[in-house]
Amino acid sequence: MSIKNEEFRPKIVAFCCNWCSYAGADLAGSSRLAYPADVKIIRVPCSCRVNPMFILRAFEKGADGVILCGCHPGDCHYSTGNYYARRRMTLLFSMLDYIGVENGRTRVEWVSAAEGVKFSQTMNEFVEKIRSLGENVRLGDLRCKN
Amino acid sequence: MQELITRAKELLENGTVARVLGWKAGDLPYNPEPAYFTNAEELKDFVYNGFCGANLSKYMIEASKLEGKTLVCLKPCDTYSFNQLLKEHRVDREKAYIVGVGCKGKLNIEKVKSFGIKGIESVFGAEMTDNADTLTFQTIYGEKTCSYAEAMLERCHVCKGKEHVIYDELIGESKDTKDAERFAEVEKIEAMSPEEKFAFFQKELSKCIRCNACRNVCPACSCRKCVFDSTKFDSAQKANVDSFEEKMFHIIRAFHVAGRCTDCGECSRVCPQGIPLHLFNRKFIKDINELYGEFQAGADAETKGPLTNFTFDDAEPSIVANR
Amino acid sequence: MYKIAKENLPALFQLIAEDKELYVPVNNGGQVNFANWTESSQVDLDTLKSVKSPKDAFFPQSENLYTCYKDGKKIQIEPEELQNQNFVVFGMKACDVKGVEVLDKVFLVEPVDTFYAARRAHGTIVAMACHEPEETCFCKVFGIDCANPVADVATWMVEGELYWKALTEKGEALTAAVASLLTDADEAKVEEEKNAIHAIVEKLPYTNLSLEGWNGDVLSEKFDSPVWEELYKPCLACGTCTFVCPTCQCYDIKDYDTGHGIKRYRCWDSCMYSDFTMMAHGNNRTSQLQRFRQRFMHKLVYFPANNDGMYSCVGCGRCVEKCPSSLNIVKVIKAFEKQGGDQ
Amino acid sequence: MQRIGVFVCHCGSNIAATVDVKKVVEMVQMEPGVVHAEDYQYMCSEAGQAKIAAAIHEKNLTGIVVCSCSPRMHETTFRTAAERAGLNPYMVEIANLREHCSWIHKDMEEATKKAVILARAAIAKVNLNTPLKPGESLVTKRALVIGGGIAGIQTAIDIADAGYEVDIVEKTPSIGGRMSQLDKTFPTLDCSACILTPKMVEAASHEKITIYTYSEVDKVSGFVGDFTVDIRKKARSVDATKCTGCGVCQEKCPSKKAPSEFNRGLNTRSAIYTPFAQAIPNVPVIDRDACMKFQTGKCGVCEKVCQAGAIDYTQKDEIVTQKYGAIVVATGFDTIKLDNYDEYAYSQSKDVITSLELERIMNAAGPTKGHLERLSDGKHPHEIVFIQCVGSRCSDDRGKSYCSKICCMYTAKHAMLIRDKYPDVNVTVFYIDVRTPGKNFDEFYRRAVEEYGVNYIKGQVGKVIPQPDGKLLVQGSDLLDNKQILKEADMVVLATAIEPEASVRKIATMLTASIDTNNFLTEAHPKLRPVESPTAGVFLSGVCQGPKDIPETVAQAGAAAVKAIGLLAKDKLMTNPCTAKADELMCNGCSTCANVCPYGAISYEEKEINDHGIREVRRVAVVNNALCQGCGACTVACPSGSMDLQGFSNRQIIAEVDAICR
Repeated sequence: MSIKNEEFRPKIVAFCCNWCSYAGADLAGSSRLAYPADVKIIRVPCSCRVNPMFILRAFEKGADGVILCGCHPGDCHYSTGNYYARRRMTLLFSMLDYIGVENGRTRVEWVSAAEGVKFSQTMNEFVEKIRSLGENVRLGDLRCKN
Repeated sequence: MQELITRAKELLENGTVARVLGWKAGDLPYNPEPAYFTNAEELKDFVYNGFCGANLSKYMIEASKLEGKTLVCLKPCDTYSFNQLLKEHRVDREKAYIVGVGCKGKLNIEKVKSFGIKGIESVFGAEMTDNADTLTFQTIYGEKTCSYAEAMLERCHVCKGKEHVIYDELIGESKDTKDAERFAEVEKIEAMSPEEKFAFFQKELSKCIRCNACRNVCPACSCRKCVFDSTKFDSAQKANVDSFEEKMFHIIRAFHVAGRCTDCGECSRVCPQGIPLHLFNRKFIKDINELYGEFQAGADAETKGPLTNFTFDDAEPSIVANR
Repeated sequence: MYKIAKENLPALFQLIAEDKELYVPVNNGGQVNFANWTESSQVDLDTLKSVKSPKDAFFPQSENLYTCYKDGKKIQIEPEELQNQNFVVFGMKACDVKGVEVLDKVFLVEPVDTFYAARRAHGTIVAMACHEPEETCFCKVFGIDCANPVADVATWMVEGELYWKALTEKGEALTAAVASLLTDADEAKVEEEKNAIHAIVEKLPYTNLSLEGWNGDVLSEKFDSPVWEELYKPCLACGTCTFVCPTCQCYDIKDYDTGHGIKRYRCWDSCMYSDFTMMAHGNNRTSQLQRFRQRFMHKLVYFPANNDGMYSCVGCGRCVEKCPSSLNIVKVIKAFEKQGGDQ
Repeated sequence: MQRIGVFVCHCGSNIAATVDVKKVVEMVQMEPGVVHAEDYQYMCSEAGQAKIAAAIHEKNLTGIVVCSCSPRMHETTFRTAAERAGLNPYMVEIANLREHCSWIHKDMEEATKKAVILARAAIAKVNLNTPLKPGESLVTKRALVIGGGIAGIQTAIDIADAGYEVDIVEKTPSIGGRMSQLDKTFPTLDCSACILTPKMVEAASHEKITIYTYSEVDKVSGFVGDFTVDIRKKARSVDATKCTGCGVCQEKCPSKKAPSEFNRGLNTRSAIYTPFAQAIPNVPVIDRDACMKFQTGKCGVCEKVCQAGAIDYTQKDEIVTQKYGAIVVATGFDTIKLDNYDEYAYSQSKDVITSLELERIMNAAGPTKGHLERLSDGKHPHEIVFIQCVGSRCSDDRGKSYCSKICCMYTAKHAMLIRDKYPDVNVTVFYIDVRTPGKNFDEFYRRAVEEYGVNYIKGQVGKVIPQPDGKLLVQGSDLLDNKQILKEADMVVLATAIEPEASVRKIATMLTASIDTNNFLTEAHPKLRPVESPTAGVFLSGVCQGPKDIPETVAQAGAAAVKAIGLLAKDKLMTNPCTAKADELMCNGCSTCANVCPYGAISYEEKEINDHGIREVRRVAVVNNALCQGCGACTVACPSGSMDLQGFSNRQIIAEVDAICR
């Protein structure tokens, strides 16, 4: 099944914590649970390593969606990292919503190392959502748009 | 004002303080500047009136490095900023002699001018002792008046209260100026459709000239080196072009001060383009209050800030889409 | 001399915009700035001063110089096109026009700044006399007559009519192009207006500001003065004064990675910024005192030293209005005056 | 500028079948800094590693990118290879072309495009890598074993035999665990207590082993080699140093109504009790909720009868703080609650029991003294039905999706034992599949069928209906004969699914060890590191990691012990050099970073800073590299960005973002 050229192919950045979600993505891989190639994963030690600037940077440079995956609350390898990430992202997402960025371009999902299925499902859903939202025009730098 | 000058002289003379940080009369009736005074002679130029809007707490970062104590005049809202700086070890309590000065609302000369008042030669009604409801301007184009309240800075309409949260002594009376809801403007925007929100902020932010006045005046933006000036993030700066940079700058600036911003309103006061920058900070404050419990930065110098804290059952980020 | 009724100005703008870009003062969200005219623009000719000076019509806040594209491991360079379309800046004030003259001294001397030169060549300035000067104005100090702007076309707004007088060939050409909308007028009303303006100017608080002692020969004396030590202290090191100034011409050149290539652009910079002229070893001005001093020394000493006594301040008063700490060039001049008097 | 080499692995056909590796090699050569690119069948092989080493030497590479499988698989392999070739190991980045690309995509063109982007991101990152040097930390030569069942006991003995101190923390009053509740064990039918008790005694008497029973882990801090653990010794109300274990107190205790945990609540025990006769330590515990002295203040019989004066009503919980180099989790399992399976009438009839309850009934020390009888009326049963997979292999969320693994075998055991001892009893087993993959397992099952005449029916039971006469009507189906079956039984035994002991969640959180959706602890690698948790220094023993029988548990317990011994044998550990670092020139000294640091690794110093010639004493953040674990929380909290994470720096991550988005 090949993808038609005219179809909108979003650029999606997925930040995954090393201990749970990156491993969850590995499990999705070894279980051959497909999700669209639009998703590119960046490995970070913990969800709390993700600076809101990274997320805005991705949008600036042309990303259409950014998702952050970390260990489930309570299961953080570093005990508390995802709790900080949760507050940071909640506030950031709320701000993006406030300035008129479409809801759904950003997402946080807790995915454990054992949840390959959830990882794949989440990515499929997210890509679907971003496809329905279309190209990110509100947060990109025009200079990158050609 | 006289009481303030007398007391300042006293403290300078008895050696309690080495200098006084207050406001010096400007060459126009409405532009006093922050200034240091070291003797009685210099204090002749000391003023404290309705145009002394500047928050002096940030100057205490530098003043904390000087020999001896600095008498600093802080309005009620400025004391929150001082507390916050204290919490962040940016100012030295031992180096400050805080005189909490009364406040009857501070004036916004841009507002006055927007009423068509120009060519101003003198102003009546802006002195602390005046207690005036009306400001009278002698101008080249004749006498003009406007209501004191209408000429106030936005922040004074949503005043946090006239209590000083930290001080060594208090001088001067205050007057309640709150006549609007702090979050009303934010709520108005929240109620808009995404398209309207985007149009609103696009219009406001397109005015930004990246002069950094908002950042440099902000007591919470006290970093030795701002991320937008450093190479640590490869974040381009200065190019006020093409839609994105201002957004990045203002969102990140608001985020960096989230949980630390006392809502002192200086950013909006100094913006040469009149961008209501407080709407960013106040949105974060509102969210923090609603999601993590009421929090007023600078109310004390000890409580953990909301972004360096958490509870096990905090709201998930998905709440944003579901609200 | 010609005139056109105020209510016909939209037609005039329409006509000019047919084959030229047109910049006019536009009210956007309560702030008036020069902007590209469109039919929906809220043109504001009554506000005396735009927030930013209109210098960005010739020297934009940010402009691309060239773009590098990668071709394998090779790099291709594509220069940005120079301005090649004619444009009109309508409604500049005498001080701002003088500001452009200051910029000319910087950008049109060898090596000529081709981007700037192209814009100057294609731009026609329609200046407007200042109907009601304000207390922050001090252009007279620099020998500028705000009642008599010197540009391609000078105009006066008197009693709902815009009086129009071409002063240069470019001005004549523009006049010819819009002749259909202009009617002949006599100068009596304009002379009256000029007199009224002059009378107001005499009443302005800064009109008699003295520049005595400020010239290209006082470098060391002024540079070493202890006055700076006290003066700079309220300065927040923001760039407001530089960015609203009609004569500040410093810029930075930076690269932006678009992902498809590198755009090398220049953008206004401010000598007030801590990273201004940052070099590999660090910064040559390490304190705010030095940075603050630089700005005023440049305007009042270094620039006249290199440009036959021409100051790079035109007395527009924008910095007086916009400085968050109420610092400005007038206070600097006065501080030295006071110090001189004290001695 | 770095000189980067890119090595694209085919991984046999795992990558190469979906990703055009030649194309990747061609494309990455366009990237800035890349001076070498090649592909090879198996980069992780010796030959592949030799290629990397050769390129490092020949091309003077300063950094390499390996496009291969997950870094969680072979990052260490390639780092070591680079180090052997003289390159700093942290100049290596992995682009995950297998798990994150070739295995999940089918379209070659698309997968190749993505592979190039992933490689590009890794190249962009390695361009900004700097050599890092690990620090060292000391290893505390003591291990903690959480859980005193057979897994914990075996692990403790093995570690102690290697000469290291071991502490066992067991939350019940005695070690022994589930195995002590079993009657006989499959496939040999030897008596569980007979083989367990000597192990318990061995552990208790081992000079290197300290046992904390009736104790729980309260708090864990620190990291591999240097954990600090608070153990809560719950108040026993009996002074263990004085108690002689005579048992008089239990005999005389007037309050005998508490359900016996050991007998699964099938009978009762006294308020002061030892769970079973062979308990270790043989020191009773007062169940304060059941004790009249504690509830009403009136009683005190035990104190009066205790000749040793060991009863101490004032005893309080005690916290013991101890340092450990390694921690082994051996928390074991429990059977699931049957609330979701009411169709089997467990809550309605006393004669519907779980297999573990049957173990107690069959046991001589059990509630029926080993006589097989109905709990409702004490009558001898004639017809017993076993129902398999109750809550196991469940496709909906009523039960567990996994196979509990032990049920087929213990049911065969039970059936055989019953038929052996009571030939008059008919035994029927309803099963989905009979799974017997183990040494002598299938033979065992066949004996049950062939020698003992156990009636195995392939099919599920829909319902168990208690009849007015006390019988149980079992409605099932026979899939082989394709017919409905109605069977009257005297007893029904449910092969109830097992699940991890509930307390494991809390323990996992304390240890920051990950847990899967079924609450089993996750292993570092499902095949290659099955007894290690992803959290360094934490090892897994027994059923806490997944269902297993006794021999497997003992084998895993030994393996976990070996891993722990391997760690304890080291004097020093290399610490992760990817730690936070503050830029002193930019640091505000504001303490925000320290506020979010989970390890207390950040402190502040008043330090003279030379800021481009301006000398100033400033308060600046200092990171303790031994404590910092590299989560990066501080880097985001820091408003000026002066705090950065080595190996995952702001610029590195931004470079990856840019590379992906372009």
